[in-house]
Amino acid sequence: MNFLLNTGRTIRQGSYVERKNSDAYKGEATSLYMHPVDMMILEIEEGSHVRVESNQGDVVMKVHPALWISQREVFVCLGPYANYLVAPETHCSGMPDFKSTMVTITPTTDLLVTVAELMERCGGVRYED
Amino acid sequence: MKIEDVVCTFCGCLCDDLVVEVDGRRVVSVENGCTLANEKFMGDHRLQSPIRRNGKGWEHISYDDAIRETAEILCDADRPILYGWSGTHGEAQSIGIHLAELLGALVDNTSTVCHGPSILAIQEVGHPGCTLGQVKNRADVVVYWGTNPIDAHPRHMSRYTTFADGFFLKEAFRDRRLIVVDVRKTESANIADEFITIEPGGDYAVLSALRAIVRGKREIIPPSVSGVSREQLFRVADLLLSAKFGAIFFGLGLTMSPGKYKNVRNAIELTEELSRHTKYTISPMRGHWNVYGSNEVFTWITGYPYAVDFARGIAFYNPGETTSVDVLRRKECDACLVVGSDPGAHFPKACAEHLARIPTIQIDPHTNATTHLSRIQIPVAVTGIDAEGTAYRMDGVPIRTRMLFKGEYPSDTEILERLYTLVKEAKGP
Amino acid sequence: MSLPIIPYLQEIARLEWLHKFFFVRTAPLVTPSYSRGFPELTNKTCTHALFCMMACPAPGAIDVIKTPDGWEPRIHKGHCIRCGLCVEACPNGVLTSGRILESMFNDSTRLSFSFRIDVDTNLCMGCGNCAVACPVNKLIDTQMAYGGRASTDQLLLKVSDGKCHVLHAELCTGCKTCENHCPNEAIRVSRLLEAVQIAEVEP
Amino acid sequence: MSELLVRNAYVIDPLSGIKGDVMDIAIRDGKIVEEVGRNAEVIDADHCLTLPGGVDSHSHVCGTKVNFGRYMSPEDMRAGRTARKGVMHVTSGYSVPTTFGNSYRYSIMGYTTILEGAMAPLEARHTHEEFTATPHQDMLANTLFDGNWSIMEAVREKDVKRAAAVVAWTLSAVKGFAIKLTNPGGTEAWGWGEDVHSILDQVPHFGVTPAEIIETMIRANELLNLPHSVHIHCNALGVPGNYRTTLDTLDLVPDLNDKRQTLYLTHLQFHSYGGSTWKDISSKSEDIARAVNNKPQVAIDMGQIMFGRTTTMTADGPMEFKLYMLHHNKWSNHDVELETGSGIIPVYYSRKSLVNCVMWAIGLELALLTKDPWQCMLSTDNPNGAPFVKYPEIIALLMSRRFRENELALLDPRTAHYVPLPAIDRELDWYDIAVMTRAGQAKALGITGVGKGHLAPGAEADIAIYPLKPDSLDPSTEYQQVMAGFGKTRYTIKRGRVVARDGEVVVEGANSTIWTKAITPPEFDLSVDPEFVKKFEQYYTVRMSNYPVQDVYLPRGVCIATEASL
Repeated sequence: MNFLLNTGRTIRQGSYVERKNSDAYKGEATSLYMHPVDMMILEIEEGSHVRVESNQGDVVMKVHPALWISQREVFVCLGPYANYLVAPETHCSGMPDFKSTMVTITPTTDLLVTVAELMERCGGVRYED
Repeated sequence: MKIEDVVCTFCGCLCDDLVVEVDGRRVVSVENGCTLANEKFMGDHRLQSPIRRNGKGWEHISYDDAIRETAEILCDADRPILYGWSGTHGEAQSIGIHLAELLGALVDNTSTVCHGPSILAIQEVGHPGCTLGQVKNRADVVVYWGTNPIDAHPRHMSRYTTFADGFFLKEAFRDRRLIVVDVRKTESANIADEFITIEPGGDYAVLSALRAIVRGKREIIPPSVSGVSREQLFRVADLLLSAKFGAIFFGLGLTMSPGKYKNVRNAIELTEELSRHTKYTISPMRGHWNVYGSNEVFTWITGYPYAVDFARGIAFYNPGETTSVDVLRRKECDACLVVGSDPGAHFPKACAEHLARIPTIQIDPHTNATTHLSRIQIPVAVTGIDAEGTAYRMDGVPIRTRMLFKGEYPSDTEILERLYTLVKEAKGP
Repeated sequence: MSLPIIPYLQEIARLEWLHKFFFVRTAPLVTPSYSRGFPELTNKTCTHALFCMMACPAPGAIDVIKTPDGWEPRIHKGHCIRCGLCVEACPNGVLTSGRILESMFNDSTRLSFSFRIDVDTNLCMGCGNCAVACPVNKLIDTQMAYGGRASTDQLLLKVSDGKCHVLHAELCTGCKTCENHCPNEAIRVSRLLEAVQIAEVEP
Repeated sequence: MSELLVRNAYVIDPLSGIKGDVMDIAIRDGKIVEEVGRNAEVIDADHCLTLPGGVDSHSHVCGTKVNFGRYMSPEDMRAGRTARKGVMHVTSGYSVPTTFGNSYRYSIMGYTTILEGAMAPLEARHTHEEFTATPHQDMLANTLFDGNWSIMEAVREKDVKRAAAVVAWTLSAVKGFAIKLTNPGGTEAWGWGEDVHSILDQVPHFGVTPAEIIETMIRANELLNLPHSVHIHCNALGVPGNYRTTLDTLDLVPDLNDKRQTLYLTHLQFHSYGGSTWKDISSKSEDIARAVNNKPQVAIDMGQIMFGRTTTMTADGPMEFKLYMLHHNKWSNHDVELETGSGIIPVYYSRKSLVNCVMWAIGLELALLTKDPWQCMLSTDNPNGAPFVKYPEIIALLMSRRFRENELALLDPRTAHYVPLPAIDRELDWYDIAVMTRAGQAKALGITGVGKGHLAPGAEADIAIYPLKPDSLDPSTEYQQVMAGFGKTRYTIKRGRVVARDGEVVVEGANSTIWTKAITPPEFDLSVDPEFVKKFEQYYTVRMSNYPVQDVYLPRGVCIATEASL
């Protein structure tokens, strides 16, 4: 099912911003907020995992119902997970389309990845303290 | 020991009225600060010492080695980029720009993925703004457009706008009208007198409609504009015009949505249109505590607020070409120094992939997403806690942050000065 | 079709019934002395204490409005459920209904109010809207109203450690300003009512 | 100990009474001395014109609005770019150059001291940061008080001493130099989108008039014994017919100080307009100059405009909005809580615009009609009338009638009907120019005592040696050489060190910031005054303890302390 991905700040994302490798940050940055009707159509429950895919790649997130978002739109706080889906095209403005990426969402049983794992997928080497 | 009037170095509000209790090198409690401030001061997740990637693992190295190796990487690079700067103080930013000048590097700050489009709009039509106290003391209509201050700038409303009493408003929240415009019903929208829900990508059209109404052209407005009814548009325009002093604040809802800088341009022109009838000001909600400072320092040294390329010897500025995301997307740069920001988390995937490909060095107190992409990370003191320096609030008011205690980490300024000296020696006179 | 009507007519036309119908004598309807009618004014001076409004469980049933002669409670009958709490709550006996005032006087009882403020620390983000808007805070520390800088701990609400804290719940007057201006329903005000002996209230 | 000897200099040093003598100047450790030892480094001036370092008494080079002028104008940045070279940093910009651009270009023109014309106290830290990045000049900051609430309240209470106390606290807190009033009262009115239109208009909500503000501040300034006088940008700037407001303002000025003027009126060209609309605007320079000539207690600067592109920026927010309504290019505005405002718009002064031609003539007329050069400084209100790099051209225009005639011939032909310039024969001489570009400024600013604007022993060794030989050069005809010569010194010496030579900057530079501190009796200490403290607790958005500019921002601060007569 296709959705418009919107991203933005949340207070929890801000709170954990200096602990990006913590479970708390992972939990917030992989939280995908979706209208309950869309959840019904996708036949998923709160807490279900979904695969979110754009033309850039795909990443697993966890669904939360939210009435403050319209149907066919989803919201994920800004961060590496959301940006994994965003194209680097800026239309000569320097600014990618952070708030208007088209994504396809399908239910999955795959696990969430950590920030370190996600960065490894980008070619990095995980650092653990 | 309790320290009064501490400056919070989290968001662009730069609140300077915190009371922080310190016990040796530890913050014990924070008063008056929001959740974000509390996390900032109480957080204790520093990287202990410089680290270097070593094949498939990491090793701790000395500061001397880390700085020397960084200087070598930067000197060897043909097209280095120095990115970030919003999370550090002005003095460090200043050295960073001179370092870029010396290297012939490209230097950019986080505005590039934040209010860069606002800057482009301002360069087209200007910026009628004011300091936040002007809003607090006078504004009877406050508009938040495409911004959710409750999450991003929690104290903005209680300290500067809707709830704070001022000289001409003794019962602020009763006397002020609050308008929130967004594509989703945010927390900020919950307490608005008027909430306008716009279809995604519809900001430009709604702004144009309001401009037309303010110009007296009500008859041309269709029944619905981007999901907003004509009746609501009329009501909002009347509310805007009824102000003695109106203040518009806008956020990434305008700069990141389709239309980007044209949205902001339209919002500024609405402000200008309203200024012909009554007093109006408009201000961007700047995110990082010192992102505006990076624009200021960049500007007085190079002439441009961000995206400055020294490759030609002169300062060259062409957003869309010299902006970080574009440079990384084109896989153009061959080394990157990141200071006070986290492009790994905040750039699109393709950019993160290029950062992993080239030698990336990060100067930051904490590990973050960029850490995993880097070759070297050098931990530094946190400005506002164990380092001090100048910061510019979102409205351009410069405030000196405080050092609460002398810690064991060097400041950004110290690291960058050493780096500058090494590069200067290597490059010769 | 006409057949079923006949028994009815026969029934109605019975003499006994007609007699009862036209000449019956029952006791007139009176309001029992224990019943609670709509509250009425006693002509005592209203001091705008607003206890009546705070006590009232029915939304929109009572207002205290300013008249040329001073403050005056006004009952909106469509909303009033005649519980009498406002009569009991008023410290000045401005309202009456049935024997409530009288029995309160006889029994020396009064309603005592207190308010409980609950902050959900999971939701609270320390924005300070509540603490800045709070009219009680404003009286105690003017700086609070001008931007949320606390200069005393004698406040009703104060933000510390990133969350709103209730320091002196006993100061709350139940106005619910905080609740109304919280962006995410993190703060709730609840009313606690109890009947107490007057001696306890005014020692 | 470093020693330098400048030999064979053709010196004009008006403050020392030297009007053109060939002599040697001895320098030791940054100061001028009677003589130096045999091993001193020698510079041969070769009979070239040698003046004290230039002093600009009104220029906008550093601070919030200047930087915003850069920020919003990439087109201006592109118009003046130089690459990093030797000790010179990259520079950008034409009308609002980067700080290093300003510093190098001033230095190459022989200027060593600059007063920033307008600093909002709340944003003073920004101005000082940019001062540090303007390394070749000693800097001073005029501090804005035009819409200051505490001042207006004191004015309403007719309490001159309290006004003085507010000034004393503020100047010392923000490390400012002098009192600046920009459209007094008008910037507060602009907080509501309004303006004041004469010196007798009421300021909304404060119950005071511009005239009362000006009079009170003049007296407060003298109570504090500050080196400079009140520095005013009059009300009604740029409005046809505004010369009446200017004359009214001049009428307010008492003569209270025997060392310097009592009021400094800046960029008076913008305040000398007759007529009633843009269609019948005319020059009233004669009326203004007559008033100035009759009042030795005032000093003015020209505010000359020069044709071409520039950026206007001022604390006068309402004026910039009016100007924007004329130009429709782009407009920035920045109101500062409890204090002042500001506005910025780019402009193009055109020879094809009659209004611009009249403005151009007025500036020159003011300089030529003011009899005493000590009363009229050369300025463009950089960059409002033109960027300061136009100073050499203005000097040439003032020194050569022929040059003026040649220029007039290029203007809108109707110009001559509206201005007296074609009838003015006066040509200024080298001495007049020396007064109008350094000695007069230093005297007007009251900084001769810290060694500025002259070359007597004890003075700071700030010296400009121009490739001009007054003995053999006729400025009246050879004005092109005059222009070229004033544009590029042979040597600019700053505190005894050669900083620029033949158009090249040769050292990194290390400036000073000069600020004033009036010492007041304890009963006038506002840091413990309840009313004053309340302003910070309730109305400012910055805490009182975070407001003052910390010493770290003035690595080489020079404090002029005075004893207040309170």
